Amino acid sequence: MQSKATAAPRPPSALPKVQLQNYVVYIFFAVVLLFFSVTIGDKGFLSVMNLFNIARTTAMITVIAVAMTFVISAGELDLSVGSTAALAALTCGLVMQAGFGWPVAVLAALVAGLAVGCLNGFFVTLIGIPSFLVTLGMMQFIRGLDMRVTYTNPVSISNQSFNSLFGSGNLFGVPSLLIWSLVIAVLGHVVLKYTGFGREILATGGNRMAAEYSGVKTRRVKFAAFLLSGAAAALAGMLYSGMMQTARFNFGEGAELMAIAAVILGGTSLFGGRGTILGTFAGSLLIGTINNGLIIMGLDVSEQMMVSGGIIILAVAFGKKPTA
Amino acid sequence: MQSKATAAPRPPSALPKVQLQNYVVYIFFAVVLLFFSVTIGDKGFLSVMNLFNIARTTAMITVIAVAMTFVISAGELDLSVGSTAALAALTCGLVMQAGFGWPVAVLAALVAGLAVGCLNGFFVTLIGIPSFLVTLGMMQFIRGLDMRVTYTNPVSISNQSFNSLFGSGNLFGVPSLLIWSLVIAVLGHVVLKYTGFGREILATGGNRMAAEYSGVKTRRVKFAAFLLSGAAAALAGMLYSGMMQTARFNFGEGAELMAIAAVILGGTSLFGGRGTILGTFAGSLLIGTINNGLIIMGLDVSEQMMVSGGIIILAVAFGKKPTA
Amino acid sequence: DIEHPLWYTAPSAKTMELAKKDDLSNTVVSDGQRGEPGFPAANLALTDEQIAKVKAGEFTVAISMGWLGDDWASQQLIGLKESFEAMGIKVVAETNANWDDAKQIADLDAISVLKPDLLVSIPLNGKTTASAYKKISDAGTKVVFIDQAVEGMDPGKDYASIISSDNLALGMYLADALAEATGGKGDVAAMYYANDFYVTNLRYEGFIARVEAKYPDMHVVVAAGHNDPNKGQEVAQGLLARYPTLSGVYASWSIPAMGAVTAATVAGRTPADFKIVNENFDQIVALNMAQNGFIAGISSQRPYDQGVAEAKVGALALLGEQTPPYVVVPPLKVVRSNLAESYKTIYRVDLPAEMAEALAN
Amino acid sequence: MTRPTILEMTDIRKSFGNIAVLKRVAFSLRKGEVHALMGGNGAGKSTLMKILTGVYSRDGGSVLIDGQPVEVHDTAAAERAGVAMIFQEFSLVPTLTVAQNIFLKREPRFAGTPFINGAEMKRQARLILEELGVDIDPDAPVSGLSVGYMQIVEIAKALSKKARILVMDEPTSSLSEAETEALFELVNRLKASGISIVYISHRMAEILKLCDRVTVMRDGETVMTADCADLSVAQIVEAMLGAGNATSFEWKDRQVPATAKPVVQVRNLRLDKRIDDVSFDIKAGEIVGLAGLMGSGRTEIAETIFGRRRAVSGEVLFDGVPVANQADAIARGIALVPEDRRKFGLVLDHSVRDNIILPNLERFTRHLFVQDAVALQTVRDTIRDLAIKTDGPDKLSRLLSGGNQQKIVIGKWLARDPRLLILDEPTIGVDIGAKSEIVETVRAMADRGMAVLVISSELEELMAISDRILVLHGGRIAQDMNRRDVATEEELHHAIQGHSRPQAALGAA
Ligand SMILES: Nc1ncnc2c1ncn2[C@@H]1O[C@H](COP(=O)(O)OP(=O)(O)OP(=O)(O)O)[C@@H](O)[C@H]1O
Ligand SMILES: Nc1ncnc2c1ncn2[C@@H]1O[C@H](COP(=O)(O)OP(=O)(O)OP(=O)(O)O)[C@@H](O)[C@H]1O
Ligand SMILES: [Mg+2]
Ligand SMILES: [Mg+2]
Repeated sequence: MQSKATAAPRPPSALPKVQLQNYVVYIFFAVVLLFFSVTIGDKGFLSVMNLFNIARTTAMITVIAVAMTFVISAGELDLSVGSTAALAALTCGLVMQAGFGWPVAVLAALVAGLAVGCLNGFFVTLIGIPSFLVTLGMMQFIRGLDMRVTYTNPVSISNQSFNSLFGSGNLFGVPSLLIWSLVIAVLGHVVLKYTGFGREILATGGNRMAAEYSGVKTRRVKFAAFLLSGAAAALAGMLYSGMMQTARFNFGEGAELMAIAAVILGGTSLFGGRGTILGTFAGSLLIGTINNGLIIMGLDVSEQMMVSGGIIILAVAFGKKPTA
Repeated sequence: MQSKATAAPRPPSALPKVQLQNYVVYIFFAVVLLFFSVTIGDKGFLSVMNLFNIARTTAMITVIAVAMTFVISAGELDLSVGSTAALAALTCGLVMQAGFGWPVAVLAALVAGLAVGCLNGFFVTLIGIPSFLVTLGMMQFIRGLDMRVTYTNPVSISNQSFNSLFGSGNLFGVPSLLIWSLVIAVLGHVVLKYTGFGREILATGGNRMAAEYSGVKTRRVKFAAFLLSGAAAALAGMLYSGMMQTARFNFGEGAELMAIAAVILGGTSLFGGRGTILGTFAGSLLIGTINNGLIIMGLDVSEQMMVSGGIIILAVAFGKKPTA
Repeated sequence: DIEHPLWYTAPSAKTMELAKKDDLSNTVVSDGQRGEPGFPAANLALTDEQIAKVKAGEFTVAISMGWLGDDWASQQLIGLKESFEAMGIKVVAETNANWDDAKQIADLDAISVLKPDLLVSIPLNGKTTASAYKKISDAGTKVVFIDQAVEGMDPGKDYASIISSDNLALGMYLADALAEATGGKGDVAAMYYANDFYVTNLRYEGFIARVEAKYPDMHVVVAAGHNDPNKGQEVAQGLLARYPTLSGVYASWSIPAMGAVTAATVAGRTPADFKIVNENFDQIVALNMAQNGFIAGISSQRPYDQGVAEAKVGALALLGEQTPPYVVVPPLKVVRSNLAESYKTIYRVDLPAEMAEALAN
Repeated sequence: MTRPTILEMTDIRKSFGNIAVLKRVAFSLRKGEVHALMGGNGAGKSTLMKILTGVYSRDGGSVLIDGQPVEVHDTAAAERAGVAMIFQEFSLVPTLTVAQNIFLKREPRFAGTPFINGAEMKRQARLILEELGVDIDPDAPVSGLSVGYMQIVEIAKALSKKARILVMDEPTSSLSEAETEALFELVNRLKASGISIVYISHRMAEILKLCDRVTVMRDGETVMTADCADLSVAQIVEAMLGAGNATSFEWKDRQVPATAKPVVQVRNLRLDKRIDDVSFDIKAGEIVGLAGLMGSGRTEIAETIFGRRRAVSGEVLFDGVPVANQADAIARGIALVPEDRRKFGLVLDHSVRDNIILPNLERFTRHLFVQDAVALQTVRDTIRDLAIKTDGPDKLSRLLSGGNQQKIVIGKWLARDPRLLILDEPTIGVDIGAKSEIVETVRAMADRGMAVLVISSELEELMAISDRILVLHGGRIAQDMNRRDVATEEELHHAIQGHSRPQAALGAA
């Protein structure tokens, strides 16, 4: 992590490279796709079904990562997303079990997600606690709550409209999970890149005080980022549960790290001020594709971990040349 | 996460508060100790054995967190420590199983830890990849390697000198694990606070450019921090394995987050430039004490998670007043 | 010629011999870790006099679990707690190591402070946590192990008993259920928990042994691991993409099994041509089975009974009675036709309305 | 009287990307001289000196010290060669204390041990700071200091290195008169002891007073080197800006529309520590200068009007209504150009364009979306009006020269068209040509009714722009003078020092 305020002077010749680096994740994604197509294309990797599979399994991480891009661009972190996803999934499931229709359940889940976002935002922006700690504590707290509420039992969801809308359904032959992640990614891209709010997020993360002096209400902006993140986590939770037709307290464990990895892989700076949703989307797909391809290749778990760990490092090293 | 470069101008009256905040972790540690002493002191919480238990179970996290304080103060992160600890433990175990004495095994484990630190340092400082990604990838890679090498089977360690030196032994009635963590914490404190290297770490994390202008070789400094972290992780791994008289591939899972939490809780800035080993030590003990006390109180797991999550947030909120 | 898990060892001759038996209902397939023959849990009993003595003793117990979050853990806890309550034994601590050996040691250390009279616990690993158990046992706490013992502790001396499912049989029932559902023909896959874990290793071994011994026309063409049950879907997807003609899969626990259900659904497979069997009888898979879903067979443990057996053994140990070193709870093969009855057996209540309704259709 | 040449830089070339910043520059320095290096913003002065100190590597040319070719690849090598530099953009570590910064990499140790002797370090730091005539606590963290104090720490740090060649890149840009005087004393002493000094500044008056020779750069080339004795300010300015572009930088009487109603009324303002009881008004169309010693609390007054600070007592009325907070201030048309451009003025990692758009986001937002095309026009106008030297609107602002960065900060606020504009040290590091432009622009805006409060430590500038000058002293407004009534800079200087004790005659010791 190299602070933005202190980047070492780059040699001038590195300038065009910097441009290339912005596209590293796309290039690498293409390379990985190509590699798998050649090696295991005939083993089902290239089937439409499998490509849809990749999109489907990455949907949850994508949705979380899109909102995480806002949080990180604003100079914060949200580690509570995984347990919030589980909370929302459980809320949704329990509300439906109680006999309410799915719209009510969806609303309730969103409220749960927003409530977590609200708490995070409160502690970070109004009390001034580092977000790493707040959201780490929140992650534990919510996970405990998830366990408590359900006595760790899974909650089954049998509402088929819900399951098909949020999970395993299709729309015109396209998996609804893919549609969700596309919609969220496009929305996120437009908001971050073309709206005043997006600019304020980036300015806040780039230099909070300068943004303040320019009239940006940085507290509100950060608060809003946490709300977004909470809502996205809730949506991700519903997608999980719709897909599994079940909600369970341990959904989304480790999703926070995966999402952050997708964000950083996509080219967003962990120190804030620079963010790209398209990169995040590609980063998430890249991770999903690697996981899927390695399974189809028949690698065992230990090999999968070694290869995918190696690829994450190399994907970025690839487009870099040693800085002077 | 508020960038250091942009701290709000503090009204002078806030100055004494700032001082107080530096001690929050100690105060809170005292409060927690007091609370448990009053409520469950008679249930064995206050017994010497139990206090030693706390010190013993936190030793590994403490050792990792001390080195992590250097890494974070230098403006980086190391997520690979957990899997590196496992790697070192396995190396150590396998070398002893192969018939070598424990000094050789310890040496081999340290070499393994340093090798990982070296790789991390290489990718971060020479290739310029964000440390979050490098060490996340490394964490996966090493964990895969750990699985592969041992086929996920545990490796027993029957060398009693090793086990007593690194794990379950005592020295003058004091658990060796406690001695290890004290030695490492004191060493870390002295190095960070009173040596040129410590100053260079803080300068590098505080403003890399300024440090460079002052003749600090920030690359080398960061590299050294990763080496330290690798070596500390190796030591932690040996402590794990000495305590359990076994090495296993899944040692140290989640240790990275715990260690980072201890560091931040202690008052070190996640943005670098400000670090305190004593705070880290207190942070690690605080976490360990909470976990221990809640179990003795008889809370069930979900309650334990909720309370400890809540405490982490409140511990910091406690000493803060809303920032202007 | 498939690639087995890293920890895999081929079944013993004795296992292969038993795998050939048609009816396993009266056989205990697994031996204890030291080769002890299994003692059927049903044969455990306390006299009224013994119960009164336990009640008078005002004993305390700590429960240290390796994980929570499935019906196996929660039913077992219910069995334990109900039985303890009935016998006036007080639960003073309950911990969850969440699959982390080091956390389990910390948990045990904290428990040791409370000096409970009894500890019931499932060791996550027989080696890593050994010294922590030994310390508790040396301090005078009676220890009852769930599923496996740790190294360096001897039955009757350092611990009372191990109470376990018959895990090899559990794996064999899975093979039976899958063969029954697929007609004993075609290509099938096995999903396994990739980490070395005593009981799941045995089930996998039992499954493979049974298929080899009894179902020559059913081919296990691939075995794929996961180290996180939530990843079951991803793994199943990969299997279905690569082997589109699979007729069934052994999908380990219920969460990976439900992942396989989702994967099969999106792959366009139907319950008619693709069968899933698994080894946790929980609400979710039961409902799917009732609804004529992909779940065709469950090789169920009896967690509640196991909990009760553990409590009984614990009570006997507290009284200083000698207990059998290896107590076995037999598995139960659940298919749609015996679902209602099995549910009642395992959960002690009638089938929930939703399932009953689905079953009626 | 020609002294031996100690440093000879010839044919120095440097490009960033495909932009040539230095084109065969020559520069030479004699032993024991003070050599001014002049040039417009972005001329390449800092770049040239950074090549000398090993921050940048040159693309071509040679550097000779004492006649020997030297290769400085990093700052450590420069230090070994006896070269030290006071950097224009401060090279301090904000999280470390003053003393820790001064001695970074050169901490005194306990004899024979690797351990730092903190007490000794503080003692030495205090000594150096005393020599500079300021009272700064060596234990204070640098992040809490105002820009002026940071600059002094920066100077102290360079001085403590005891170099043979000392490069000062705009050392006085944030200093007020007294500290500047103290620094000059010191420079003369250093010079007398044989140290050679390169002095970069945009303050014309200083140059002729202090320096022996001048080298002027324009667009990456050396255009003139001459003895100071032979030169006038006008000649230097002409060399810098090119013939015919020389602008005057002096006050012209304005037809102030005598509106009766004050826009801002500051009433008995009391702030923590430094401000006791301050009252003044600013009327629409009026430009009011605020003068005072360093640390007298001018910035704090500005921030209070802007709603960033709470008054202990007293109030600030805007249009007769108190300012509730910063949001309220901004909403009602108050703008503040902060003195610390790196901390408060710019998002350094964002482009020139994004920085200029930021305070004007609302203006360019239609139906949630930012109209980038519309905004770009404003950005281009600002770049043109203030002659910001940049490859284009998309260049990262961190890559601009110091003066050009400052111009962005001013430009982005001017684009807001505020009703009250507070300028806190607005022209730090800005070259003389642009300074005049800025003064003209501010005046034109005042003519249209904007109220302006200018804080500046550069009296020349204050004299050139203000209609009225307030002198802050001892926490009060000591004097309220009409510009018309102030004849010379000395007069103002005395007013600022006015009631101060003789210790203010810094550096005389
Ligand atoms: N790292 C860099 N990358 C790209 N361009 C740069 C870089 N550093 C400086 N420049 C450009 O080089 C030119 C000269 O900059 P330099 O800082 O030397 O100017 P200067 O003479 O010191 O100006 P000022 O008086 O404003 O400080 C400027 O146009 C600037 O934008
Ligand atoms: N001696 C000091 N120690 C610590 N902080 C200081 C000191 N002097 C000033 N500051 C801080 O610097 C900022 C600006 O100070 P001040 O209001 O005194 O500005 P000023 O009068 O404009 O002086 P300057 O010319 O140095 O800018 C404030 O945030 C103030 O808290
Ligand atoms: Mg410059
Ligand atoms: Mg000021």
